[in-house]
Amino acid sequence: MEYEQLKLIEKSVKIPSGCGVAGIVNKNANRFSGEMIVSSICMMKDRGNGLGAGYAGYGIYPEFSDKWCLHVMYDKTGEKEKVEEFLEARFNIVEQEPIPVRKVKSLSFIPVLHRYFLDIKNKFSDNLTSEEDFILETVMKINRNFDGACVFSSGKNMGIFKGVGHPDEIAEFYNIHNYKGYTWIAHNRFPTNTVGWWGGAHPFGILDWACVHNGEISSYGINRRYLENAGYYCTFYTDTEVITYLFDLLCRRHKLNFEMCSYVLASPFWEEIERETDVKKKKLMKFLRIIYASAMLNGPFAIIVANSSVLIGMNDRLKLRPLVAASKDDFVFVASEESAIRKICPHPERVWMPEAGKPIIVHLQENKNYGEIKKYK
Amino acid sequence: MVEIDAGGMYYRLLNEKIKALARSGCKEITVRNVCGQRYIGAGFDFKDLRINLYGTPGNDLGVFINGTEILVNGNVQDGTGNTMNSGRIVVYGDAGDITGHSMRGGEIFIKGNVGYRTGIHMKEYKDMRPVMVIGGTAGEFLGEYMAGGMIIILGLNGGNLIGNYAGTGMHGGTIYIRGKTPDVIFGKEIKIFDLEEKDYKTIMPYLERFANYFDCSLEKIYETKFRKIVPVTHRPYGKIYSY
Amino acid sequence: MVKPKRIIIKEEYCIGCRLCEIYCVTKHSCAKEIIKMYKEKKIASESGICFEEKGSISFAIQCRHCDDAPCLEACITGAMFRDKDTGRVLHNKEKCVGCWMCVMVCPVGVVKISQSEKRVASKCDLCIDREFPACVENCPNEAIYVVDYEGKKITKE
Amino acid sequence: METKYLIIGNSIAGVSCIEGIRSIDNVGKIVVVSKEDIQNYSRPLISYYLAGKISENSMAFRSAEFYKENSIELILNVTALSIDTKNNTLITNTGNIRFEKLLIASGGSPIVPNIQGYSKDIQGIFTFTSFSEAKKLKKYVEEEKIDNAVILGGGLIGLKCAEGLLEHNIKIHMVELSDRLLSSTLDKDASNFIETVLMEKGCVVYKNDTIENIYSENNKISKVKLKSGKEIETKLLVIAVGVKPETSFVKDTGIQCNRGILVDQFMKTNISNIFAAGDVAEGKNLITEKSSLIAIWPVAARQGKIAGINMAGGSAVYEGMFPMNAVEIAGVPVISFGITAVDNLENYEILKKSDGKTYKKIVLHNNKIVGSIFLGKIERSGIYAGLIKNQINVAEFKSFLLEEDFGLLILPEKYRKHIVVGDGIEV
Amino acid sequence: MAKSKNISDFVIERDQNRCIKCHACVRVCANDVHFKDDATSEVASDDSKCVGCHFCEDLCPTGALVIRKNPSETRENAHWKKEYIYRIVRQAETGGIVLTGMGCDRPYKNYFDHILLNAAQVTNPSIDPLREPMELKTFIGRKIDAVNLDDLNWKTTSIDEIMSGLLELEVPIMFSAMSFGSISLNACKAIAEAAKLCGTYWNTGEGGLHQSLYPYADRAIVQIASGRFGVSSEYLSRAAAVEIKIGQGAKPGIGGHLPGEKVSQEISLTRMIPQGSDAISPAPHHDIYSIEDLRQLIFAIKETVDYKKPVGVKIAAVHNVAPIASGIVRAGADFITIDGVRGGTGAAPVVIRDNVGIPIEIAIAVVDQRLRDEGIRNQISIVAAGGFRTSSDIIKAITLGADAVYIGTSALIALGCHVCQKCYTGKCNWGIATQDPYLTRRLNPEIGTKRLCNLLRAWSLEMKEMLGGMGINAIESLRGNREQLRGIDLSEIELKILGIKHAGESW
Repeated sequence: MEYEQLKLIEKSVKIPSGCGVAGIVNKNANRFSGEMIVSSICMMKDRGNGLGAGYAGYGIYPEFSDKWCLHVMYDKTGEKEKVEEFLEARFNIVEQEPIPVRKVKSLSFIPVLHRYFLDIKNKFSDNLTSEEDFILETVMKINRNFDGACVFSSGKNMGIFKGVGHPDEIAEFYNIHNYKGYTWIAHNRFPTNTVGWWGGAHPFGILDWACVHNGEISSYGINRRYLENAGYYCTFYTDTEVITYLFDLLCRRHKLNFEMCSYVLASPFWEEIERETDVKKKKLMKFLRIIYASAMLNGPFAIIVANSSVLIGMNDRLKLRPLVAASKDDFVFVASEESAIRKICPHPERVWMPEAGKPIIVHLQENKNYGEIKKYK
Repeated sequence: MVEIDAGGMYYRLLNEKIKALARSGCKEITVRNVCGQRYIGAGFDFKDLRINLYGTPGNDLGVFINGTEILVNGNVQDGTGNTMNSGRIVVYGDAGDITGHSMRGGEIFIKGNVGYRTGIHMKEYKDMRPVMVIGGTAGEFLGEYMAGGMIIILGLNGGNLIGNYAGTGMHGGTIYIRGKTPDVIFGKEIKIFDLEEKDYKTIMPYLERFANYFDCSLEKIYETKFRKIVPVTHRPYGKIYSY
Repeated sequence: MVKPKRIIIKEEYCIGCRLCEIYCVTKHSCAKEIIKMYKEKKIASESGICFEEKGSISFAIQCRHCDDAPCLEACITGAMFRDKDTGRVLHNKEKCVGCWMCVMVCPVGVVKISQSEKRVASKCDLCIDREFPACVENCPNEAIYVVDYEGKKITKE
Repeated sequence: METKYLIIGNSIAGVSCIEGIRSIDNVGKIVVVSKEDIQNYSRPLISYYLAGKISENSMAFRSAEFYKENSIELILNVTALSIDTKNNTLITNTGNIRFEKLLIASGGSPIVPNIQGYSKDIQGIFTFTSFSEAKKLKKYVEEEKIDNAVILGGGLIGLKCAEGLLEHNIKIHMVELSDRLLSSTLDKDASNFIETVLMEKGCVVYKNDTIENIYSENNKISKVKLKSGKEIETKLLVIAVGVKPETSFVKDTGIQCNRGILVDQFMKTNISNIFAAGDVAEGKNLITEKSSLIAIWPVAARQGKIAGINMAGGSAVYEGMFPMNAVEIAGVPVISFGITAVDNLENYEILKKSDGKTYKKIVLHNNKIVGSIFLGKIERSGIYAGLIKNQINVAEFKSFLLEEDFGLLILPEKYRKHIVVGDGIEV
Repeated sequence: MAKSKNISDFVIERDQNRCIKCHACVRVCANDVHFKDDATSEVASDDSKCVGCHFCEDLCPTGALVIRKNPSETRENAHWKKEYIYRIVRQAETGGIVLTGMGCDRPYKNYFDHILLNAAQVTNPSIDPLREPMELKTFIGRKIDAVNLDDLNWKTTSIDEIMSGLLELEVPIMFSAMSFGSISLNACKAIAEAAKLCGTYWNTGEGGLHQSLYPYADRAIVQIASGRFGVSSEYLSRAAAVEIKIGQGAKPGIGGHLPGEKVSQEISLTRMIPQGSDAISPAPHHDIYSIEDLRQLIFAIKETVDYKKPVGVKIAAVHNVAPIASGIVRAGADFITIDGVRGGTGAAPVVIRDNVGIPIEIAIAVVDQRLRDEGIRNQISIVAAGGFRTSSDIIKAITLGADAVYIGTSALIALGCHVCQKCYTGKCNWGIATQDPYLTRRLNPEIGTKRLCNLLRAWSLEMKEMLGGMGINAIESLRGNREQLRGIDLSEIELKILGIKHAGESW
């Protein structure tokens, strides 16, 4: 199949996929090389089929820590100029450069990959009440209106690197080991059909949220319609996109804390709510479930979601997908398989499996070295 | 007596205030500067409460009311006494459209004129018999679908007593009109008769009350003969179907 | 299995079809098959049901199997007896001489005079050999149902 | 001999008493004494026996197991002579029995009026109240090939006897002192009805008459002469003018008697451990609300049971009953309740209906049924008995009382529901 | 009077070899179809009176009766079908409007039959509802768009306020508005009791609330229609919710009336009108001639019930249903009931019933989409009504965007109804659509309750199976999840309106 066709399919229909996921966080925000996460995700090579892999690292751009950083891929000539024109109208481009890559033989259909460090020109134009909403709108506009361009990373002091290939190939391609970050998440993809579009790989990100996901969300249809109502347009047709947007909507816009957010996304069963003895909590659980009925993620999933101040690992409410966590010193590891953790941390202090629907939430200690860490809680 | 200044107050708050006072045992409440507040007295169940309103209350005054007396010093808008169950509304002025819509019990006295579709679908039940006395004139569709109770139109202030289509679909109750039968199109379902002695007896107490409220002469009212509009059947649409 | 004690009548749900009688007769006859039995007039039994009807109200009433049954006291032969196992008031045709004392004292009026054997009283035996009386089982509207000793409704499920 | 419970009489009152006692006390010793020689028989069945409709074996209304299961010591052929109420002892012809609780259920004995020429020793004269008499009568009828008989008394016993004799194709002359047959239970209309039926069967009925003289030859009856002068040749005379309570042994014991032994609502006599029930006892008549003798089987059964329960320490109250009778004469069933014939029409209301084959009559007093007669068609008559017993006001449905399809449906809803679903279904 | 030229709709076949002359059929037929022929002493039937309710057939102990459609055929004519010919015959003889009962029976395209459901295969697991939790719990009423922690400030009072205005349903199926009057009190009792037992709600219709139904009032949605029958502040305060009925799928734009002869003592009590008087519901509410008037009534009710109960508005699905629904949300309603063209009725002119309105499938789709487009979907619940025959219809309706459904006809069928469409005669042999005491007793509410509970249970089980098959274990994740639907044999415009893809299209 031609690339354009493959991309079209990828961009217009939802392709269910199986996956492997991994995440590492240093609670004190001490940065460490991406080598660790590469090693971890590669341990689970068999969970993917070479059709997608990716990484997200936090704290990787300390020199631009207060700039919005957009990673954009272009696969159509002339599109780059158009997008840059659009960006210049809205931002002061502080810095821009091609994302440094290495040649890897087995990779194909490689798009042009470029990154921009931006300051918002006119912060509150278009009646948007926050910088974040402005960035969100910008990303939405580029992804919806520029056919040959795709913003795949849009946070501050963080970046997503992804493509079509095995995780080791993608790591090599982007030189992941050269980056140092305090939180890393990674993805190894197993889509159910052939894809050639790099934008379809994971992690998926919006603002400084990045998300990797294993499983399929059967409620996708209604989650998507719900998000569209809130101004999130799902252009990628992936469950991961929906999950990421839901986190942004609930945690950033609606200011729910992560616990409440978990009540929404992996709602406790009515029977469980009924059994809850803390009256206040019970009421809240019930209320959240009623109000956010359309936001519930139904179906099997294991997700790792990160932003600059937190890393969350979470299962669906029946724990239909695997997820293991471990900790040692100021490190916390999360992965689809324990081996992926043992590989990089042979002797963790604690290894555990999270309960269905109950998230592992790792908050970062504030660290003066890496700028302000936003707390969404 | 307690007073409330309703100036600029939203109806919900006003009703809450009135209810709170009534619950605390207040028997008479005066509300001044009423202007457009809807639903005053909605569903009230306070049997011996009297509310004096000054100004222009909003639509649905006394909707679903079940026993309270409301006196209005001014005109009222549309839907006064909508689906009223019991109680009394006295208006020292004119009333708007659909006054006494579907009322099942209680009394409405209007000093002046009423608008269109007055007393539409009034009905009666057991000892509940709604009565509406109108001092002036009424618009079209008076007593449409009327199923019970009585409407008395006095026409004391001149003008066309009633509009066209009075008693359309009427299948119960009585409309009493004072003076000669107006030259209008009546509903097909009614007939007009002169009053008998017992009819006068029936309406007398209400006329007395009317005269009392609005300080007018009972003799003057009686100077002119009444006629009554009654339905010919209480099954007006029985024959239009093919079973 | 809880043994039924008596048939309770919900007259407000009797639809007046009288199927109870038909099934009662069928059950108590030797034929057991409705059509043949009726067609060939092999009706060897009578219904133990008294069917009453007036205006829109109707009901079928059978022996109440009273706790303190007057018919038991009045029976001069011992033909009327209480079954020890089930508590039902049963009637032994062989012993009955047709003195009509039971007919006389039954306040419900449900002891009937057998038409086939004029000297014998007849009444409902709650279909002693079946789990549920035939009338109850075939009532289309549960206008009759059985209760146990404590007055609890017994149903199939 | 000593016992906890002692019962005099082994008919339905005595047997019911046993059942009453055993419903409460399973172990207390019960002794029953009977002056008869048979373990158990039903007295009303003697006419059926006479008629040959049932055998001697079928006379029992309770089986031999009944006595065994209830551990009853039944002593036959014992005649009570007196009671020593101070020492709780029954004195009999065979010895004394000490008791804790005593039931007198000695029943009644036939009345034999003084008639000229009568002697106990004359053959061919019988009473008709016990099985032994009936057996003798049957044997006599069969051996002597009797073809006509005179029955003195047109009451229930007489008619029952007639019914039995009719089965032997015997022409019956029935002599009745009053103006009609069954005068105590039927009105004139019903009586005439019965009379007609009997006459169709070849009976001759003499009303307002009685036997004045009995003639005998060779110590065998040969003829009777009626007061009216009529002479009837016969080899069989049955004296059936009635029974009286068998209270002879109660005399001078301190137990209060009127015509029968007086009892309270617990069937207790004035002596606290002595009870009486059945034909010998006077209980409350529900209709007249007076103490009276109602010598019928269901009353005896109920009284015996109540006495038994109370003797065993339970508590049961006799609420009273009223006279009722069921009889079938020549294939015509008749049932009557309470007051059936009244003269004082001011206080009573009579409802009647007849179609030549059936007859139905209801007597009302203050809108309550106090009596009724059903003739020919008797089904569902028990409902009326219930109405009498429960003193239901029938004003509302009076007009339906005579209806062909009279039934529970006519009754006031509350009462009907009580019967149909109520827990106290016995009414 | 000339002999009628109409023919019987049904013919009754009586197998004389099986008939035992028990006369059960004679006794029970309210239409006097069966009779004992004194001349022959056989049981015979007058076919012309038969409505095809099958009561006698059901009752006959020997199966001697078979009711068949009258096979008599007019010459085949695609246009002048038999039914139209004989409708004209009837009208020529009577000069009246032809009435009918139940919902539209025209063979319009049934979209439920052109929509297919999804199931999970490989990429996600289907769920076994027998072992794992499967949730159907549904809340009807106005919800807020977002829970903002700052606003809530962990105070539960505002939560209480919102939650008290919600109806909590254990199954997303409620019993549709059927008044005491249109159906018998026994039928009402069975429905009310079943609603209570099954944790759902029933609707009084415009019939008032009979005293014997007070125990079920906390499960009742009371209706206010144009006749305002039985409406009082007490009626409103007893109920769980209030529904303003503007229109009905079977007769949009048409009023209704209960003929005086059906206004019995009990009906007079609940409707609060004199016995024997016609109960006329005018076509419009005469106090609602415009959308702002609707708002006025909604808030009159809210004011009367102290804002404690959800107030809904029921409309018939008509061409403009989406904007109307939007207006209703903005008028302050907490739920909207949309009744499709196949919605039932006790009596409606056949021409109206069969020709006015649009199918509910379409109405749900456009209303849900419109409300989402306007960003007001969360402010209101959509209750769909109008001819739900199976649990799959319901699942499809919910997937298209309905919050819950009302069932009417299917509930009545559970109670015995055979959809003979003669409800308006008041001679319902099944004791449902009648007030004749001889007939109403045929519906033993105890049995009725059991049957309704069974139906809801059965449908719940089936819905859970379908949900589980899709790998979804809570109904809210299916609600509006149109990705789970595919159309079959539908045109592009139909697919577009329904907002679903065609079978064969993947995610």
